[in-house]
Amino acid sequence: MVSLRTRFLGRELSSPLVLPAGILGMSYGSLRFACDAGFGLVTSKSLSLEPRRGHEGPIVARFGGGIINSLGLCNPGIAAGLKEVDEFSAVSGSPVMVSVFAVNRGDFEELVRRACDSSAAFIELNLSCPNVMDEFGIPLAASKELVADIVEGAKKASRLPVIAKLSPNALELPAIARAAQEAGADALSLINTLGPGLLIDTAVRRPILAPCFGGISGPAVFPLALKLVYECTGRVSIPVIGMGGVSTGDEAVQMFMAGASLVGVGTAVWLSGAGVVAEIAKGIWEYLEREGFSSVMNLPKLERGNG
Amino acid sequence: MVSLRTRFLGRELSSPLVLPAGILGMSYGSLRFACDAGFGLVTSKSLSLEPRRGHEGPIVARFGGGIINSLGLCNPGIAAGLKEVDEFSAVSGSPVMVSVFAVNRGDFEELVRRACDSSAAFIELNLSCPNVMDEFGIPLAASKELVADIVEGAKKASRLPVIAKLSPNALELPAIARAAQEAGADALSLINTLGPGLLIDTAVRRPILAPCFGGISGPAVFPLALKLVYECTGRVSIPVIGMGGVSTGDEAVQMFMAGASLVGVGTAVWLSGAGVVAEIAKGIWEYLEREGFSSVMNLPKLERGNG
Amino acid sequence: MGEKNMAGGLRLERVTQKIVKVEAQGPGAATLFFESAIDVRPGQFLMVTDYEGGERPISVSWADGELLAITVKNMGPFSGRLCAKKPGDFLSLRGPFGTPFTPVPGHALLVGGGCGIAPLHLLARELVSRGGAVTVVNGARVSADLILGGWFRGLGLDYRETSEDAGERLTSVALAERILSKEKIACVYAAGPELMMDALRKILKNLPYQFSFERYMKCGVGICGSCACDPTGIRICVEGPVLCREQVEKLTDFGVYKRDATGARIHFRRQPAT
Amino acid sequence: MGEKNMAGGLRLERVTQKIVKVEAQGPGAATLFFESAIDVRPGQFLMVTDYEGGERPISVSWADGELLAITVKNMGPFSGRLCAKKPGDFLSLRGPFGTPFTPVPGHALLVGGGCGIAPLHLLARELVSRGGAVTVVNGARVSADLILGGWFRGLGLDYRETSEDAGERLTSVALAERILSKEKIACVYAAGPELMMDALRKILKNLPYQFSFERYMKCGVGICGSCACDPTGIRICVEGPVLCREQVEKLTDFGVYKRDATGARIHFRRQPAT
Repeated sequence: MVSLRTRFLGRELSSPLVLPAGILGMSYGSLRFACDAGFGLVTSKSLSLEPRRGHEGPIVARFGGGIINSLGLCNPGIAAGLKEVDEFSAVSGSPVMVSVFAVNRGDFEELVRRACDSSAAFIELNLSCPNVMDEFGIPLAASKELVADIVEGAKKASRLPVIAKLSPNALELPAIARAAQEAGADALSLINTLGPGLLIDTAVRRPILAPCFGGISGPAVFPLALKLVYECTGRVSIPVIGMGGVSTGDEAVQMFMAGASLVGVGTAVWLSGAGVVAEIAKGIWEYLEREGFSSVMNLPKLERGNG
Repeated sequence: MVSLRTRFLGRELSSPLVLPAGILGMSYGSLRFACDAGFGLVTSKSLSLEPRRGHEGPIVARFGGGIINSLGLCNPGIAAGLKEVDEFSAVSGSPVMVSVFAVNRGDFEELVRRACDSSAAFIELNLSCPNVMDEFGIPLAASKELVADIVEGAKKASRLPVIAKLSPNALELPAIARAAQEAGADALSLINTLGPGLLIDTAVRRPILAPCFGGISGPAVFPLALKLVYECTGRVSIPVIGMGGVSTGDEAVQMFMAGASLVGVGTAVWLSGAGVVAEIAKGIWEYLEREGFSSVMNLPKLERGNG
Repeated sequence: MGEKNMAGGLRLERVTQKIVKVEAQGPGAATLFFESAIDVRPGQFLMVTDYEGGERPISVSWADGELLAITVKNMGPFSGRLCAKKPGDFLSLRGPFGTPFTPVPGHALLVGGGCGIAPLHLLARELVSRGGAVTVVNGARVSADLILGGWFRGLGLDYRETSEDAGERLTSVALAERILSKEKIACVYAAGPELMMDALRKILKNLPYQFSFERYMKCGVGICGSCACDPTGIRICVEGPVLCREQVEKLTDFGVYKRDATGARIHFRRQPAT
Repeated sequence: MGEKNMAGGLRLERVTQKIVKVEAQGPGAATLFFESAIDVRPGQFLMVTDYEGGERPISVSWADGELLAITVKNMGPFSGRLCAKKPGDFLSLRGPFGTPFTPVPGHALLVGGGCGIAPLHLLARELVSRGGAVTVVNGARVSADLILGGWFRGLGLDYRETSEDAGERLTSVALAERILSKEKIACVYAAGPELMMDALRKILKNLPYQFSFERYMKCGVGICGSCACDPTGIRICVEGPVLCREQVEKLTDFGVYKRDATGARIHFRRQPAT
């Protein structure tokens, strides 16, 4: 019997598709919307200690390969954000991953402690948003030492599994992934948006995005994400949530073959509508059925050379 | 009078559009084909001391944002390659940029010396091909020191202007660009392909490309290329050839506004056919006409914040 | 940058173009015209920016296949700048986005509050062209803020204005109630402040209605989550802005709270201490 | 992964599918069938790989809207592996790419050498369906290498075979010359070794012709430059593989040299010392 049910860090999920942090996830209604769309695991917006309004618009722009965006980590703050999560959990059996965001170990620990008092099932450390570099410098995820330090602190503060979300903007990502595992991370999310990138409105000679740059996502980043998931899963033994441009069932299957345990779908919700989640799930199911596998957990992984 | 003629390192070009290294450029016929298609400056395949067959196929694959490719730097070697260039120059007044590729300073110097004995107008140092990492390790362009060392050697060996082609796969690209200028580079080419990336054929569970990974190009990389050109031109005073995913006149204009002096067009030749070169030229011309500029040299640059 | 939307009409990812005409609407509002053939259904909106800070959803008030217009009321820095624009100034538009009003046969009652009257003009034009009876209530606090009256009068329909200082001197909801008691209305279409629509729904008994919502939006395309309503997360930018009675009745936040840029709840009325 | 090509037909970026039938063609060649509705014009090719090393352009020999076939001659490791494939084995195909033959009214002479006969079968079917007279010359060095004879005989056209050990015992060019001296031919269509076509062109005087070229290809889509001909850089994968007389006459490398994977010139005949 083919089924999309799967297990992740001890929890049973109805689907291996994950709503990544930053897409919807701002309120209990939007968590429920994502759940109803077919995600098996939904992630909250990245929550910080204090509320953040994020950037003034325009904050999204399309291009031939997807979108660039710079929401600027808008969120209602950890207190109000966790209330939304608890309100969602009160009416849904679906697990929630709470994403948290800070710029130093102490604040990450504080956020993790507070998230552990909520109905969250998992905690994701957002170490890699490229859209607040002006504010905070190069993403934490570019430094092996910083990643290890923050993961270690978060693990000490947490009764829940901790997932580290890393950035594609580092030549040594596999080494950073390895460092995150050694520091105690229970899983990894790969990848956050790429870049950031720039688009210019030539009619007025201004950047289209008010914050000038925006993280790149959508079909554009799929081959890079797939390669990084493949490389990193060759270096770590903890599970990886693969994401980056997945828009079809076949691309999700590619992610599993590259080594991912779960697959995130974000930008496709814009480019193809919320129905894309069910479409991707159907595509995975049909592949399993056609090829004779009962679950994504049984899908064979791509062979590894001597790389 | 609107004109697409422009000047670059002391040479007059009939168009600011450049055929990048690796696209066509293998033979005198293909240089002429590119010239006839409307490029104002054509680049040879990256030439190495010895001939290279490159990788076995498949070496290209499409995805939603463009293509991945891994030709593997196939080329007939510097001797035969320069003969093709000379044969082209014998029938064309168009300048040729000879791209050369090696893995150490000594070989680069030797290649540069030999290219200086040809009809080449410019020499481009390919420091950044992502497709031969198995063979040669991380691209040279990821290291400020290596880039500076090789550029310095090439400049000493060269009577011709030297252009350094850099990789987008480095968080510190602007610093590397700066180092290339300080080492004497006359101009920069930004950017080589991204990644590399991976695509999997799920029917047989194999990578689509025989060499497994391939550099990412096409619309996918445009916003990243634009942002890197904008950032790097803020750090250097030498001219920059901007390339990466440009497929329309509007995107070419964006590249000029981001700071590029010339604009490369590569993958679009596949995705939209060779006619795309004339289309892009027409788009630039119409923009100049509509907005009242006589040349791309007069186009205003994007304002820079305090970044 | 044009592409086809699902209905096959032209949709613009982003077009930056010159304003060709500005019509002042009293002291505090303006209508800005563009040359544009984009296909907009009544109730749909554009995301609009002048690149000077902010991008906002604005309903289309006029679209005839040659000219397109948005009507903006000066409510703050962003809309204030827009109201001060001159012909030749650029605005950048993307859309149209969201769901349109769905015309229902029979006598239509349109109730607009403030700038909410703008999308109702496009709807009124369509309803009139379909030959149905149309009554329009245009309400504002003060008569100086009543806008687009001339456009409605030109349509040859039953047009009523009301404000505290002129016309029927009723709230638009009270005026609507009086009309409902006399006319056999098939469907009520409303756009305006959420509390006006909340009051309106309470007097509509079993009548079908379609309300157009205004909520804070960042992306306009259904991914940022800012405009998601509770409890089912219906997105005002995609499943809205026009919601029908069956959708509105499921909302638990309607007339109670909206959300600000952080996602925090902003209650429309002071909450009792808990 | 399907998309429309310029002619509106279905084009496949890449499809990996099972071989449904294998027809041995004598000892050294095989025809591999797939279930495929892709729209292929006679002369167009697919890029084919089994992911075991290499990807090559191969002309389509059969396409009826339900089945599609390629015919491969064992000439080395790659084509040898293909010839040994069994039903159920996978091949990955992309295309069709390149220019097709253009049918010209009047008596057609088709001249195929070796595996070049494969695309001419698809052309012959089309010419016959248009009702024109068709003469086919199928040549090979030895008769065991003559392939697809059964298919041609089934089309009810004037079919001739020749090899050093059977049939008319002439080269295909000599046989073509004999036919040309007797028949009024409107156009000659040829595919096969470049030296065969070079010899053929020398006997064609003012006759229109269309030749299908085989050159080393890496990408198949016009960017790698491997198959560009001198002096104008015409790309066999895009502007070819079928070139008409006017195009062929401009080539300076035709019958002189081709290029290998490095881009180096490989002369067809030994060059005089320089």
